[in-house]
Amino acid sequence: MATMGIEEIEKEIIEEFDFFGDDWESKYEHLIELGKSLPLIAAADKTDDKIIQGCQSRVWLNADFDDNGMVYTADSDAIITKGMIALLVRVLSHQNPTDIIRANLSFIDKIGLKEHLSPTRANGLLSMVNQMKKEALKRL
Amino acid sequence: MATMGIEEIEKEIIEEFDFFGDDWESKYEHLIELGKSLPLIAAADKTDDKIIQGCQSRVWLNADFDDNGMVYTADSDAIITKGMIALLVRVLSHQNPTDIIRANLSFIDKIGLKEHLSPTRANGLLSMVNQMKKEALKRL
Amino acid sequence: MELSSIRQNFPILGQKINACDLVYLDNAATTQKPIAVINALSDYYSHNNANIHRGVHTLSRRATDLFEQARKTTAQHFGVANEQQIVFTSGTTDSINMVAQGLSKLYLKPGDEIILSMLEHHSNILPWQLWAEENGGHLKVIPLLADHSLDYSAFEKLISPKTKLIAITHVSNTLGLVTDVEKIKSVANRHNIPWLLDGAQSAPHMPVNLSVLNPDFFVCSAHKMYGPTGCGILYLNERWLSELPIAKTGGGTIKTVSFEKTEYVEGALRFEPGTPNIADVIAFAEALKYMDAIGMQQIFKHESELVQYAQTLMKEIPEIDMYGIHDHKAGVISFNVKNQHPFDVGTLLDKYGIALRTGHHCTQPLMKHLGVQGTIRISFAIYNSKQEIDYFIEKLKKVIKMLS
Amino acid sequence: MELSSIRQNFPILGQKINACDLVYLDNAATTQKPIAVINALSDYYSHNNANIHRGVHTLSRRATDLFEQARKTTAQHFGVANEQQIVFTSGTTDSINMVAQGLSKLYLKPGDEIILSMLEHHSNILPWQLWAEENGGHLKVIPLLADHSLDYSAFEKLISPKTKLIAITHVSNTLGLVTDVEKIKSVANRHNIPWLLDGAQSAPHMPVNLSVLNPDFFVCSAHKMYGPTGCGILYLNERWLSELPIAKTGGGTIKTVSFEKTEYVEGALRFEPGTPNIADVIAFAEALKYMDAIGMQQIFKHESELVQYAQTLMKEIPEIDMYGIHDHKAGVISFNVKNQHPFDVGTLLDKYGIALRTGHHCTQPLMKHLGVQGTIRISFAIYNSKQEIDYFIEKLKKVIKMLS
Ligand SMILES: Cc1ncc(COP(=O)(O)O)c(C=O)c1O
Ligand SMILES: Cc1ncc(COP(=O)(O)O)c(C=O)c1O
Repeated sequence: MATMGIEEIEKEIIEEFDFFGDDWESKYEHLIELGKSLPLIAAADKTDDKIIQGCQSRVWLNADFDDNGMVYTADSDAIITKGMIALLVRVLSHQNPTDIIRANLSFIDKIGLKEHLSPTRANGLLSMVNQMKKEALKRL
Repeated sequence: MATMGIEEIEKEIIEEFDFFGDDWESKYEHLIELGKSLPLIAAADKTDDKIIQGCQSRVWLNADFDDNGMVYTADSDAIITKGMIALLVRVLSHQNPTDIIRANLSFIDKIGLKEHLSPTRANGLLSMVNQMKKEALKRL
Repeated sequence: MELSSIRQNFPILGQKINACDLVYLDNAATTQKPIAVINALSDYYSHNNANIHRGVHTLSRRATDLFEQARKTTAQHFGVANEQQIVFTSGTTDSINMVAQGLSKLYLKPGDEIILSMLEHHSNILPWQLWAEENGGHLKVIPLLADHSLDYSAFEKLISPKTKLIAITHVSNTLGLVTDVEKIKSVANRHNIPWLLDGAQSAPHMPVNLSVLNPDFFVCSAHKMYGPTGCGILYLNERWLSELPIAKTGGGTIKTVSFEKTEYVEGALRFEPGTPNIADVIAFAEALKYMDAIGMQQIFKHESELVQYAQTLMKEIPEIDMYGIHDHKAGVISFNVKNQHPFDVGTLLDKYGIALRTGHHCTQPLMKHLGVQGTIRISFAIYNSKQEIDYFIEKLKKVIKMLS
Repeated sequence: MELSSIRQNFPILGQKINACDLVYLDNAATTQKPIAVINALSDYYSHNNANIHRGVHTLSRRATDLFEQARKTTAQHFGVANEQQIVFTSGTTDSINMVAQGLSKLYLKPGDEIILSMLEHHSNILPWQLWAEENGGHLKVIPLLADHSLDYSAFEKLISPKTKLIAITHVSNTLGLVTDVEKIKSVANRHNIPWLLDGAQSAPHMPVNLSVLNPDFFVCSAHKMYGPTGCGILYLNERWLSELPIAKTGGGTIKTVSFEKTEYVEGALRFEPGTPNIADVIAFAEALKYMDAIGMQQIFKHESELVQYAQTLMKEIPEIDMYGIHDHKAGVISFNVKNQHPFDVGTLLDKYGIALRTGHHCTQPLMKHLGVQGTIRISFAIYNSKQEIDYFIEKLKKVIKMLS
């Protein structure tokens, strides 16, 4: 298991972003950095059947399970989406399935990036979250 | 030929209706009377091919030509339409074709019944006027 | 809500027609719009207008959210859990055509039969007739009883192994008679025949819970429900949501397109090619909220009282023939003045500020059955009052006198 | 008219997005609406709303007059003498589907060919593809030259005895390139082949005189022309006005109906079954009047200047790839930032209040041809200014820096 629980990590991220205050430019620069530093998904896992189709940016998700809980790797062709993915992976990886299913991920709202999880957003992130939860459900 | 010209008869009708002032009820009662007194079209002339289809009330028109000019007889299944027809027949019968084609029939506006000649009106009167002029055109 | 306060929500009702107060009794043709609906349009265009789906910018996201929220509001209003079953169209006629065109592609075969009723509006006849003419199909017509209601036992006898669809009006737009949907449904279910319910005249007047009625298709028009023109819905059950072939296609309905092959999306968007009527869909949701705030049960009760009240008064006018008198009606009364043309009666009543409809009401087969060229129709909405009916009756008597 | 006074006609343009002034450069998706159009809707619903045609009461007559007057205004705007050739639809996509469905009934036969171009919008591909798939037809595609303009000599070689229709965009919604209509027309006429012109992106930006162009069909959408959503037109020449089989039918299109046989009216109403989108048609006429008051020539000139201005500035940004650079364009520029996803660029520019579109723009075949997943598109309207372009360029450079 992760040394920190979901809400603890969320809190950490909120503090991290609070640092930028209202300066959305820095916030997005940070997000872009996170996106760039996201560990790559194994090429073998970046296949069409793992694709989550947003209208515009595509998202690949791979989910595994080990002693530490769920192991997610993911990728996107858009860097901002990738930054969001990095946050989600950080929060949900190595957590146990039950916690993942229950997670409401309110940090996304609190760091001012809620729009990216909007159901009508063209980036496939919401579908990714749903897919992450579905994978966790399989491991219950 | 008629003893009076088109505009003279129009003027007569305008005076006749002026008598009622703003009292539209009496005006319509008069129109209904006129409708009732319209000489009947010959049954043989009230055939489907002489029908002018308004969406709601139907109009039959028969046109002839003699030494006195055009001879119109007409009918409708709606009495208000028939009253309007009576006015039109009175104005245009026994007139010569050229005058008929040129007539702008402004009396209809002046006696406050213009709406009945609106192109989007469901009573077929405008089509009747056009048909009357077309028949006159044939006799030029 | 008080009636007087309801009237104030409708700007048009304050109008004078020919120096008389407007008495609008043509609601079955189209209803008037509350200020909430009118404002929804201005608000949308003044603050949120953008093309929807696929947009990354703020306005586009806002417009998309409003549009998809409208779909949810509509689904809720009709008791539908999966909002994808609500497809926005340009109106009832458009919806029926989409079903007819779609079904005729794969499902309907030459020789098949469709059952309609003698009460149908042309919009629920012509699309099926077109199919029948082009594909060697047949239309069977449920006849009427002496009181002009559907002959349900004759209906059951029309069913044959070739019956592939029952398409029936929920409420007759000419007579206001309400179809016994349970009877239709039980026969349809027993014989496993899909059925379409034309709700153009029911949705404005009564609670309609589609998860209870459970038709295969349900259609209605926003403009008859206090909403804008140019907007309507097609409800499909789960089966047809995935199985109905698309007849109309274009941008927005696809996953991938090449000149060789196209892959379509699933759900409602599959049936909404091109830029939808965004503003009107959003305004329509406001109309539904407006009706729900009053309560559909309340609306039905109010309008039923008006029908009873008017029917009773009209029965006492000897010069009048009424059609389809009934206790259970949805806001509509059709009648004629003996020996008078409907057009004359309508024209004169208009002079008194009374708006009603005359003619065949797009139900010519029913006119033929009644043996008339047309009728005079008054139809009610939530803003109509007994005083208006009194005024109507008074002027109707006057007009009868003028004409005779 | 001065630009500054034009901007004041559009309430939405005063808005702040993310604390920045809204810079709306997504006009090819949909334009914003002048107050005259917004007011036309409120006015209609507050004073004149009724169902049209066949009505005897004052409101119905008023609404009918306004609606039919809108048809005349539209006909005049497009230089059409007989306003019956203007059919109101729910938009370009709807119009093209009506043509495709109609033609496939009698005119198009198995084995027939239709010529499109590589520039087409999905809405001018899918309806034809559906026909082709269902009826064994074939689509031939005019290829592009190196500068992304149509290869007209290749076009002529596509013509065969089986070619039954040419359906082509007047202006590419993705690249802004303007089709040489005279070339299309002369080939079409020489071989006596009907042709359809998709004017969704030309009608908003340039004078379009249909009696000069003289296509068989012309289609466009009100919402891209400062008008409301849910409304568009289908222009048919005299031949097709009488010959195009109807695919959609219902109330209002008929002379007489019985279950056995229906007789249809002639003219535009034949193609307008059901209650039309009355309010939006009337508001659309206001949009046309608004454009005519400025002058279509003036609009084209202004937007061309903006395109030239923006293209020149963008050429100097080394990180940018532009597609379809040309002197003669209709208000659209498509580009990409090297190594960046359009979605990222669009998302960040939105933060600065800049609304533009990213993605495939419903032209996936063109995307494939360009070898990209999508592009970033800016598109202009009469209210855009050089200052806005300066601001856009400044922020674009900033975003490029942020992303790299
Ligand atoms: C060239 C072209 N054709 C057709 C369409 C479809 O128009 P609508 O979505 O209004 O039906 C568009 C709109 O994006 C377009 O740009
Ligand atoms: C029962 C019924 N069906 C269908 C329609 C057609 O609706 P619309 O004209 O809105 O398409 C109507 C409208 O008059 C109706 O009353």
